[in-house]
Amino acid sequence: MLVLQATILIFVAITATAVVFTRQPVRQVVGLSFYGIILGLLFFILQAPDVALSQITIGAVALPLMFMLSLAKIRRDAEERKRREESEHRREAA
Amino acid sequence: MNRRVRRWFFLICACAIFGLFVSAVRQMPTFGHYRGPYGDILNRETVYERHITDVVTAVNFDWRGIDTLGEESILFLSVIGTLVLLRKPSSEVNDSHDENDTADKRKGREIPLPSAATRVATLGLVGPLVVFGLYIVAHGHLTPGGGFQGGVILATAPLLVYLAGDLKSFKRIANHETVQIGEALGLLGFLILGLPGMIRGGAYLRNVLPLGTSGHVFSGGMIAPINVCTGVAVSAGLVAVTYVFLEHTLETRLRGRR
Amino acid sequence: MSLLPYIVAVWLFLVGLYGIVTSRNFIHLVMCLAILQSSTYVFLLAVGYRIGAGPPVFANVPVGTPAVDPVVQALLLTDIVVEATVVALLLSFAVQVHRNTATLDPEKVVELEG
Amino acid sequence: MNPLVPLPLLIPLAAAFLLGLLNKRCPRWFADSIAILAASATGVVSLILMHESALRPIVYWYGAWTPRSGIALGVDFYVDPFSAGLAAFVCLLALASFIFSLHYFDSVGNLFHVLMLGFIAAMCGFSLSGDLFNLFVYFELMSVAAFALCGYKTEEPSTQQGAINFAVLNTIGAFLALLGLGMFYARTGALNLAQIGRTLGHDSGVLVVTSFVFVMCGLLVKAAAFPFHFWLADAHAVAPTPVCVLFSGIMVELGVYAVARVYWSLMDGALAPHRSALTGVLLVVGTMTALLGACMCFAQRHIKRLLAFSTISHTGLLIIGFALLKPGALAGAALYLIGHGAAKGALFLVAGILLHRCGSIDEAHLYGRGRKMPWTGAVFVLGGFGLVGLIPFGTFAGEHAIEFIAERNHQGWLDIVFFLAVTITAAAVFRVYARVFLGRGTRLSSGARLKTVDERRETSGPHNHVPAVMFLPAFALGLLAIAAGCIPGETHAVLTAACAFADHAGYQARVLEGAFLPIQAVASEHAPLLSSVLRSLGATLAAIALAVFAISPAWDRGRIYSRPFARSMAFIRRLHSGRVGDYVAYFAFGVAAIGIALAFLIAS
Repeated sequence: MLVLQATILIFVAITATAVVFTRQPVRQVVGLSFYGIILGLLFFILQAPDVALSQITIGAVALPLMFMLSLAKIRRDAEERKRREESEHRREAA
Repeated sequence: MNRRVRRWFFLICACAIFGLFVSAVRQMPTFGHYRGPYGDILNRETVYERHITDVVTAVNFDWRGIDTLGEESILFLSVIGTLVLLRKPSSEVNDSHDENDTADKRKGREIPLPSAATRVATLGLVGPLVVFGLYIVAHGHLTPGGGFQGGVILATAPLLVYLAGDLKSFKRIANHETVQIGEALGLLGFLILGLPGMIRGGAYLRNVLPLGTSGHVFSGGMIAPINVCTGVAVSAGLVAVTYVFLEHTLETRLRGRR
Repeated sequence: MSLLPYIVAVWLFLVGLYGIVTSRNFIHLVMCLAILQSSTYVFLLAVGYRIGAGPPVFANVPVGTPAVDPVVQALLLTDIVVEATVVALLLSFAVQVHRNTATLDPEKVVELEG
Repeated sequence: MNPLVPLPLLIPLAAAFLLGLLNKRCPRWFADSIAILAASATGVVSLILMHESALRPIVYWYGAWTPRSGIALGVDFYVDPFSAGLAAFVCLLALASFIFSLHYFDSVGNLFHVLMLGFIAAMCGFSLSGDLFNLFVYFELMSVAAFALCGYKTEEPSTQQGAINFAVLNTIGAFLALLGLGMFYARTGALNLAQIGRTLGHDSGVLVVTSFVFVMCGLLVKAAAFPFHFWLADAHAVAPTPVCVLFSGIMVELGVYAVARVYWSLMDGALAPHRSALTGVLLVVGTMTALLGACMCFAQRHIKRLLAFSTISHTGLLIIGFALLKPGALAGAALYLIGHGAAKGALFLVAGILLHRCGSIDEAHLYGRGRKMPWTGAVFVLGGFGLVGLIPFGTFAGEHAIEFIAERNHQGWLDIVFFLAVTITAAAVFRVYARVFLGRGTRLSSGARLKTVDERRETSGPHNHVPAVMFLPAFALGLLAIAAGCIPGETHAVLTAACAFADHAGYQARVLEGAFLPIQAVASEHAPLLSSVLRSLGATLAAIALAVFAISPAWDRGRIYSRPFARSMAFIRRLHSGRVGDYVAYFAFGVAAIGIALAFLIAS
């Protein structure tokens, strides 16, 4: 049991470090989701089923979802900006 | 500070914090030997006092119920905050619609509907998911789970509708107005449920309902109704947040479809 | 082993902090903040843990069975919701920053100085 | 149990939920009246509670879970004149800013009111709570509301930057405090302040000290103490003016209050033999905050940013008042808090009026444009006198008490810190007054713009006059800043309350056993008033002189001869880089430095 806990704890630390050092947001979100699941697992093993349940629903699903949505929003924003600039260019040229 | 200086400056400070922390935790009870009185007393008393078998739920909604009211208010305010922050800037409210429309059409940006199989599968999941969420909410005082967790699960149901491509239904379920009413009602319900205890001469959030037999669904007095209110508030809150982030996409997609 | 959970907790805190200090992207920064917050989860749960004890749920076991501390778990539920809300708010700031300045780099968005 | 106690939390929350429910379905006037009504009702309840708790503090257990054999099972609210008085002051400032903002915020329905009401509830709960985790919950509630309010004006890039700096720093602080809370819980198995204090006893091991340092640093982030203060000016510079009144007037000060509450309720037993160590560390923090804030304040020309730095400086003085760890100084700090909060509120409201009338908040752009608003200018000057601590003001009474205690404890050098901080900050205000409202002195070249926020008007409608709803709250706050210092019998009452506040054993007995130990009031020694009066007049004259010098041509010429001064100023300004990464690095430095210094001093 203790060995299992220790393994998962170390795994949590490694995953967290990996998430921090991933500089590419989309990949990082995937990592965060994975991290959420591992944390949930740790909570199960530490006899906290309530917390594990909410960690998995929030940490592994809701949070990454929010990140994805805002990344999508930002991408769309960038596209729109580009399009606006292009049309301005065209107007200037004309 | 330039970035390199900043990094090294931080690393030195971080080492100091690490050292301080480690020297402190060496004086803590060793891991796995919890000894404090608080948790043990609650573990012993909850079933007798409150006829509730899940102590964590009891702590959240009864012993320390006021914390949960505060926490639900945090959720509420943050949803309101997100609505305020992501509101359309006044300059974009009127103009640029037509332009976007034509631009979208020109580029052929209409997003195809998901395949029929996906739609059936996702929509088919909605029913069981809602049932599961309701179960988790309603059995919060008996088994692990409760208002939060069930609420979050319920909140994913509209998203499945969205994923299935049924945008109009999603918009109907999840638009600001409905959701915000749900959230505010859930919270008002919570706040009001605390009042009878006060009127009866006790204190705010004191139990006034019969406790029932422990292990039954109708037990634990006020905890079950408060749990339901929390479930409503949490699910509405999360739907609201996702909707705010999705709103713009949703509108473009709905317009593209026309 | 007896110190490992605590060390992991402070590691999560510091690594999250490091990520924030060095971040070049607001979304990345918010994720580091989420990691930082999870340090408190690990720490609090480790504080309330008891070897060989079950969860604080007495549905199928009699009262008096050794159980871990329910209080920290209740605190954690609050904590997790707080994390989600703070992240939502910060993400909306990030989205706004991008809308206004077309960049997500904290080093480039410098309007307030001196 | 006294049914009034939970009301300061519940009334604003209920009003917030109600307005959230109605949102756009109710007209603006309805939301305004609900908000004003809720704030006044909460204020009245808090005042009643303050009155009732003057003789014996009230303890309220939620869910009627009174402690059993000295072990707290639930969460309590602890009402003493300090906590209830702070709640009342929150409501007062909120009322002023609600009235002021009647013309504001047309764009988003009533959500602004919802956020403000939630903010008020959080601050009331924060001042009343007697449970460490409950304190954290209100800390977060306060933060979330504050972040959203701060980022309210979404169309300016600087807004998001200020709000992000604010949110990231405060969230990190909160979670550091939560780690500290976890360590306390591991050590004592309790979350109630009184019970933690009792269980700790006289243990001053490194665990207890570190836990306290973590909790304290978390709260000091809110209190904007050096080196955690960087977010404050950014947040204030971008937040809407009515919100700034609450930020500067009370939210920041609540951070200091919470440190004081945590220290006296749970650490006083453990640290009693090591008080001088804590005093030393906190005096350094307070002094640095006060002087740095003052220097930065004088260097600003964005008026709201200038006022924000002056808040930092005055919070430093509050920290000094607490750091002496004496009831007398605590009483002084309480008076100072009220006096400063009111004066600063008035100043911010005047800044809001300037923004409304002239559409700018930059000292250079506003040159002479306030000449048609003599009354508004008068309120501004009144606020300046409040900052410098001229004799009838609340700040004077507070400063007088703190300095008296400081001298008795052989910390006479604090006089100089006080003198410098209040003189420089007030001089900055007078300088702005002279340029903007009198149109005197040199013009700032608007070409050499500092990179700072370009404020847009926050209001719509005609801008050719100052509406009464904007002027009256500012005027009232200005009067309050005076009144706070001259209520008869006030000093004695505050001193008694401070003695009760600082009664470690009495607090525990009251909370855990419901017993009431008579307060051992310190006989209020009559401090030599004359020297304080002279000092306050001297500081005022010095501030005016400095302001006159600053707007004279000699100032510009003098710059050439003061290279080292200018260089160090430039260095300090560069520290406030607006980059969140830098701020977080300073935060880590602060935690490490305070922690190691305290642990080292206590161990040796």
